Amino acid sequence: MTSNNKLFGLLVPIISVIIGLLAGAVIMLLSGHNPIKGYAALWAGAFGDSYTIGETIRRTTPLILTGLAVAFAFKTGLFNIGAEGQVIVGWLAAVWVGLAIDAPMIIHLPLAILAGAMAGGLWGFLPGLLKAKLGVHEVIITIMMNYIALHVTNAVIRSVLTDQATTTEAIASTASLASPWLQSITFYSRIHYGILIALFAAFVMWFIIERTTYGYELKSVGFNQHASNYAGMNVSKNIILSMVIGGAFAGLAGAMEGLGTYGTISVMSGFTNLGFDGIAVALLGANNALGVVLAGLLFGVLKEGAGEMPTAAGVPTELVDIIIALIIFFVASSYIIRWVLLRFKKGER
Amino acid sequence: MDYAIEMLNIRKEFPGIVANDNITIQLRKGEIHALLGENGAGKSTLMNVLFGLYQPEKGEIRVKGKAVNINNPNIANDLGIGMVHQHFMLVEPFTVTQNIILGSEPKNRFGKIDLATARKEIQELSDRYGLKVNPDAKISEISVGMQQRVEILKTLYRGAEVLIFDEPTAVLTPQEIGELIEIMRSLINEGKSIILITHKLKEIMEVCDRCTVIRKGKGIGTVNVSETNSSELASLMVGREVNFKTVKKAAQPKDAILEVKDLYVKDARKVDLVKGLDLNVRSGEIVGIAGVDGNGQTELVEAITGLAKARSGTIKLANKDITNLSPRKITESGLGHIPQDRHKYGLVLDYSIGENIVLQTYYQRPYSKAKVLSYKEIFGKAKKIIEEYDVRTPSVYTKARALSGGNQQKAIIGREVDRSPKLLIATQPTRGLDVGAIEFIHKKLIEERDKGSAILLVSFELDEILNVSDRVAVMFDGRIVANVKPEETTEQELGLLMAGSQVIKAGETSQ
Amino acid sequence: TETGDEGSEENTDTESTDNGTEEETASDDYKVAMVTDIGGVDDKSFNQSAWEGIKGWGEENGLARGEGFDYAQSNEKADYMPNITRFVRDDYNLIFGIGFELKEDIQTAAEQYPDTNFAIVDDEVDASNAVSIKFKEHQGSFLVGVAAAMKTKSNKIGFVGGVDSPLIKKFESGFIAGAKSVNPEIEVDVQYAESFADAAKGKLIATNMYDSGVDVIYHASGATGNGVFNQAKDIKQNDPERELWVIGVDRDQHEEGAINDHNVTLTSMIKRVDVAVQDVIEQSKNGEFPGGEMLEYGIEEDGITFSTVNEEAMTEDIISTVEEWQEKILNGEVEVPQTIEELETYQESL
Amino acid sequence: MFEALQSIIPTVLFYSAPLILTALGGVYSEKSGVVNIGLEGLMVMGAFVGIVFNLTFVDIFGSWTPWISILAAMAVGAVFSLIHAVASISFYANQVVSGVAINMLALGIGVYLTKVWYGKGQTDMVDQPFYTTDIPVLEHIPLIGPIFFQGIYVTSYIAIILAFVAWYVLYKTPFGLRLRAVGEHPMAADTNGIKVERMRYIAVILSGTLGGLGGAVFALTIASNFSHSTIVGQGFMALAAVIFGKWHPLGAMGAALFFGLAQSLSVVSSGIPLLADIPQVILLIAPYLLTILALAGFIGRAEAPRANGIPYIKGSR
Ligand SMILES: Nc1ncnc2c1ncn2[C@@H]1O[C@H](COP(=O)(O)OP(=O)(O)OP(=O)(O)O)[C@@H](O)[C@H]1O
Ligand SMILES: Nc1ncnc2c1ncn2[C@@H]1O[C@H](COP(=O)(O)OP(=O)(O)OP(=O)(O)O)[C@@H](O)[C@H]1O
Ligand SMILES: [Mg+2]
Ligand SMILES: [Mg+2]
Repeated sequence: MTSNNKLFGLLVPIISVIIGLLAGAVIMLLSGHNPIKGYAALWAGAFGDSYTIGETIRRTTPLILTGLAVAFAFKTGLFNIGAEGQVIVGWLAAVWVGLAIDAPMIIHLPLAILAGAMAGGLWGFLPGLLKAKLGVHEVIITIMMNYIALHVTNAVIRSVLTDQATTTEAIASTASLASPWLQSITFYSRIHYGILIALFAAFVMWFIIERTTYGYELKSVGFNQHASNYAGMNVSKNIILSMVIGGAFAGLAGAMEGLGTYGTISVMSGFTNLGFDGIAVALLGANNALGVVLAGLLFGVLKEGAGEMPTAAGVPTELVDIIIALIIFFVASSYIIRWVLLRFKKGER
Repeated sequence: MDYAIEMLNIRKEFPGIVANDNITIQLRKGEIHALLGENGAGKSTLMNVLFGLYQPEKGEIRVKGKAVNINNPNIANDLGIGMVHQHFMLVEPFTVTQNIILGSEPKNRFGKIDLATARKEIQELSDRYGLKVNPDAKISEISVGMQQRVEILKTLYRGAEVLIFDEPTAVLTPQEIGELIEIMRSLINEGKSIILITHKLKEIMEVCDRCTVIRKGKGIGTVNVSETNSSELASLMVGREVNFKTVKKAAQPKDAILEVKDLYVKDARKVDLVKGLDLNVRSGEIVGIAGVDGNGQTELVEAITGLAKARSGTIKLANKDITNLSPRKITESGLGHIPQDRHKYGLVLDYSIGENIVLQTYYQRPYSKAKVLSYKEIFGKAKKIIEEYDVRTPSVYTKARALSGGNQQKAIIGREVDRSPKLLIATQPTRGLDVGAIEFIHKKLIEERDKGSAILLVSFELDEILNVSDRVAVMFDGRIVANVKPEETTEQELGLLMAGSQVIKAGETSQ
Repeated sequence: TETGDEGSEENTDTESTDNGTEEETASDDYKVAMVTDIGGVDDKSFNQSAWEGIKGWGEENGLARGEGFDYAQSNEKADYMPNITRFVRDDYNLIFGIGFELKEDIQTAAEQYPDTNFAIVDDEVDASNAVSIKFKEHQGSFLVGVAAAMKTKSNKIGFVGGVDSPLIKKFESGFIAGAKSVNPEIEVDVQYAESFADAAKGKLIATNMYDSGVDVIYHASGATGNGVFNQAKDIKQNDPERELWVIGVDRDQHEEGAINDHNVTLTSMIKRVDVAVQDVIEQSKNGEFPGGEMLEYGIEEDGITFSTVNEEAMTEDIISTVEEWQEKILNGEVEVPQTIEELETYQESL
Repeated sequence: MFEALQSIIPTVLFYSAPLILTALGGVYSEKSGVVNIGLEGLMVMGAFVGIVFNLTFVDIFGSWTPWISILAAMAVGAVFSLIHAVASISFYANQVVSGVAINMLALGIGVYLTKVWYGKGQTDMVDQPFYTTDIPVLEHIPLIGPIFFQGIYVTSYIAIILAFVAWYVLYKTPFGLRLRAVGEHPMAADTNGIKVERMRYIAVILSGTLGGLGGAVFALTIASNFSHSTIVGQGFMALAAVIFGKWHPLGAMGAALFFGLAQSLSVVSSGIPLLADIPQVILLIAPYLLTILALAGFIGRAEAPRANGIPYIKGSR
């Protein structure tokens, strides 16, 4: 029974991805494109050479982190739509420290990363606090906090970090995650050491949730607040903690962009979408750490590969969004896939 | 013979289990027919089949002699079958009227619900059968007893001729049970027929005409109640002899463990429900709190356990002041608590049984070291408790949700008792359980007493209170109004005390 | 019918790219590409104009998209670099980055790929193999400011900016300077939407401005401007007699202003990115790539003009006054301010 | 004061109308127990269809085009929401997951088809959007007339009327009683003979219809064209309005109007000399801060329908 379950657990996402890609092929055919050419371009765009592989990894990095941010909150029964805002403030804080402080790398870089995580955590703290103490729904507060993050960050960039400019100076090299060595072996892609941080963060999430008393409490509160209270857990504290840790993961995603990919922060005229994509990554990854890493990678591959599709095959990049959406549907509807699989197995006997 | 309903050779399977295996039950017109069986025997399943919620794999259902196919509750309604479910099917934010008319609402010209007509009809029905309800009250604001009357009205409103009651008395106070029995009798007088599921043999003996017994999904047979007795029914059901009278030695009370002085507690609506209560429980004794639901028992227990704040007064546990400490601090001071609502408070249903076993102790050695959990220790412990307390579960890794109520309750008791608490509070510990399970739990409580724990038993079952307690404290209107010895009192006397009739005299004795 | 046309165009695009992927393009051909910012190639603004320039050049030289010239669309900030690099690896000789948002990426790419030539539009980069193309938007804004001042009856005009940034401040300063040059008493209401894509905000601002008596609004706000046009047209629809105007930006936005028999687009500040782009392509093809330089296209270089399409609104009178000021700018008599500080000094000098 | 109102109220109404409509859709869906994070996607679909239909058929329908366009958008929105319905009702999908997928799918399809059909990332502007009008008779009511009935989009009134209709339907009719019952306690509804799945399907389709309408109204009153940035966050604001309004149609309308008012005030304030010294950023974040303050201050705890987000699987507990 359990081995059967594990098998299904693996089969369902794989089948979903396959159906999603098939559906994408049908859409390409219907709109007059050549699906083989389209997918060849997608493949080349994601894995074509060392450069694209580097870029794919770079793109995956923040997606894993925002996926973790959303997944972590979900574990405690909270819906963190605010990863977007947490990314932005994390990015700002990391770059700020990267610019403002003069220190050797061994201090500067960790400090900048920590600043990003803390800023994101702070942005998660308020919705957590309001939820825990006043019962205000975290979904609205986090949506509002996204807009506040956007506008406040822009204001800080303009009036504090620069003199009315739209982009800051580049951060000090002592705070940079970028690696000339990694870049040189990937034809100057923007791959940076952030992927290690993302993977480490996934490990941390797994460890907290599955192996520590903190995780035990967080999950318990997510499942049943009354019973958790009865058992002597501090429900409010756990709600806040969950939002703070989730926020910190998202803040880290921002730090990856600020310290790794760009080395700067610019005035934004809209959201980065990293946070919103994080929701999809978390859900596709079934809210567990390994799942999030794999889902983040899938997202990264599809999104990076999509860039090659218009030039090489004339297919609009949005095809990939359609495919991803369909994959999510199929995974979400795993009930029906399981049902079909069971039918299939019975038929065999 | 004139049968209202016949269920013949019904078979119903769930994945991996046969819940009903070739069961036959025939309901005569105008009778109250008991359906008896252990927890998980398949009673609810059988009735859900009759009500159209489940489709049987095999068998035939006849209504007034005609074979029918009931594949959804609408058809059951049309055939005049109504069911009062084990877990109430009421929409909490709705009013009584809304709940009753839901699904067959009277309308006026503008497509608007015609509340006036509905209210009138409900009033008429409730007058006719003596079902006192307030049509405009919200479900969330009325007592469990009234909720049940609403359920009955729902079936009558739909013109039910046959009523199924699935464990209606498990959640009622003795007074309410009395009222329900009256209602059932008046239903019969009006020509209805009733199937009654209950674990309380006394009730079967009191009101039922015949009784069908099932065991582990199989039909054992049907007997005339007038030709049998409780112990025969019990052994039919369990398949062995059952002891009714709990055997125990006289209590050896020692030091005071729980001391409550002049306690005041407010409820969610900010009204004092505990009003200057004094209570002592000593080690080695079981004190039963008898009282009608709503007289402050819940608030008292919540205040002692730290789930609610005491407005004033003191609570001491083994000479330590625990007033308004956090639940964790109180638990650590030596409290064990079997909560009234096992699904809401007792268990995290989505955690495995093993994880539930350490719900209060996960952060202590050996279950965790430096905040890191040791699943080996956790599941090891869980396996021991499962064996010792006879919790029937496929494994310790099974989710608590998948266990039957009785087994969930055994797991909770195992968990609470295993910590060897100085004070064990058991609230309604046997609600909804079959006689076998009840026997087991009572035995465990007494064992624990004999090991030197102080035990506070809160129950609406006078039987249970009288059987298990060494001393009975009667609670009325937020105070303990009398302390009596179980062997020196009767149910009648207790009933009067609980109704507050001897407040002044009892007030003297309680000092 | 329009849909059909577009469809067939798409088909030809596809086919041409089919050939393009064959990889075997002769290396002696000069290949030019551009990377859009998130506005996209058909943003009715500088991306579109730049693409028209490149396409015009390509078609003149008998090339097809994918064979000798191409563009890459960026959907988000993260796309810029991969898009640039893709063209580098496909051996394009000259790669344009359109918009100040691509500044850092063009800078980095220029350093990483010294054998490829780059150009950034609307900002400056510092590399010997990269040229910076800027426009004197302040000049054009000055001219439309003059037109606005001539047109207004209420002596209240408005400016709607996209995101508050040095670039948009250039528009704002020039516009105010132009208006005040005609009439120092004129009031200019300035609001920023903080987005280039928030039509609702644009409409809110425009409603507020027109209600408070503003009768000419100059917008430099991308799709946010849709809301401005929308509001102007709505008022016009209800009250055809009411005189109110929008001044377009970057391209001629005459089409956006059409409402029944009227057109609310007074004029547009036109930025000829196509001219600049073609100019740079020609230079570099002839081996005179202006690497390391900063080219500024203004009125003099035909990089900045204003539109006179709306003949009804842009009367002879207005045109001739605008042209007078244009002359003054050309002969150096007027130095158009580019920042708010410069604007203040300029206003004092009036 | 009077003039200020006369200028603010109409802006509040046009800004809020799409949010009201979409939020009403959200209320229907969530009242029936189906969480709808996909409101954003439904709006995208509505905006896309509204614009494309308008551009394509303007020659045929003339000045009726915007009206027929919103009907088309409602129809497509309804069909599109079926995906969410099938996934979350029949296939027991996690409703949040399905909603997120709806959002991605709608934007993907909208922009993909725009590119395939028009060969570019955004459509042209429509020639026949909605225009404001004065409401006959009512506009002449002293004081009230000029504020509420002059220069108003009819669609704004439709939104407000539909909010009252939704209130009537949900709280006064048998249909509404059943729909709410299904969202609170589906098994109770089931035992009363109500078809839980069918009620939920209807509710989700209503949310698709209203979301499509909301998106189309936004496109045809405010944006005038369709691109990837036409609907950015309005659906999430509508979701916020659903929760802010405590899952009540009139509450959701109030919340949407509150958002509109806050936005309008932030624009108006920057023109008021007294407030001119306030940093721009404060005005920009004011609408969002006000919402948080309102929730924390006096709106407080909101209880979602009890069965919201839980698939109903017959015969399970
Ligand atoms: N929904 C279900 N899915 C799977 N199995 C079920 C389901 N409901 C009941 N069962 C199985 O059917 C058996 C009978 O359950 P049922 O609820 O009818 O017992 P019961 O006699 O009503 O018990 P109780 O006295 O506790 O109410 C159970 O042991 C269980 O294994
Ligand atoms: N969804 C389900 N899947 C599998 N088994 C189930 C399910 N629901 C109920 N059961 C089984 O049905 C049996 C009886 O369940 P039920 O909840 O009726 O127990 P109970 O003792 O009556 O509890 P309660 O205290 O709720 O009355 C249990 O053995 C349980 O395993
Ligand atoms: Mg049962
Ligand atoms: Mg039971």
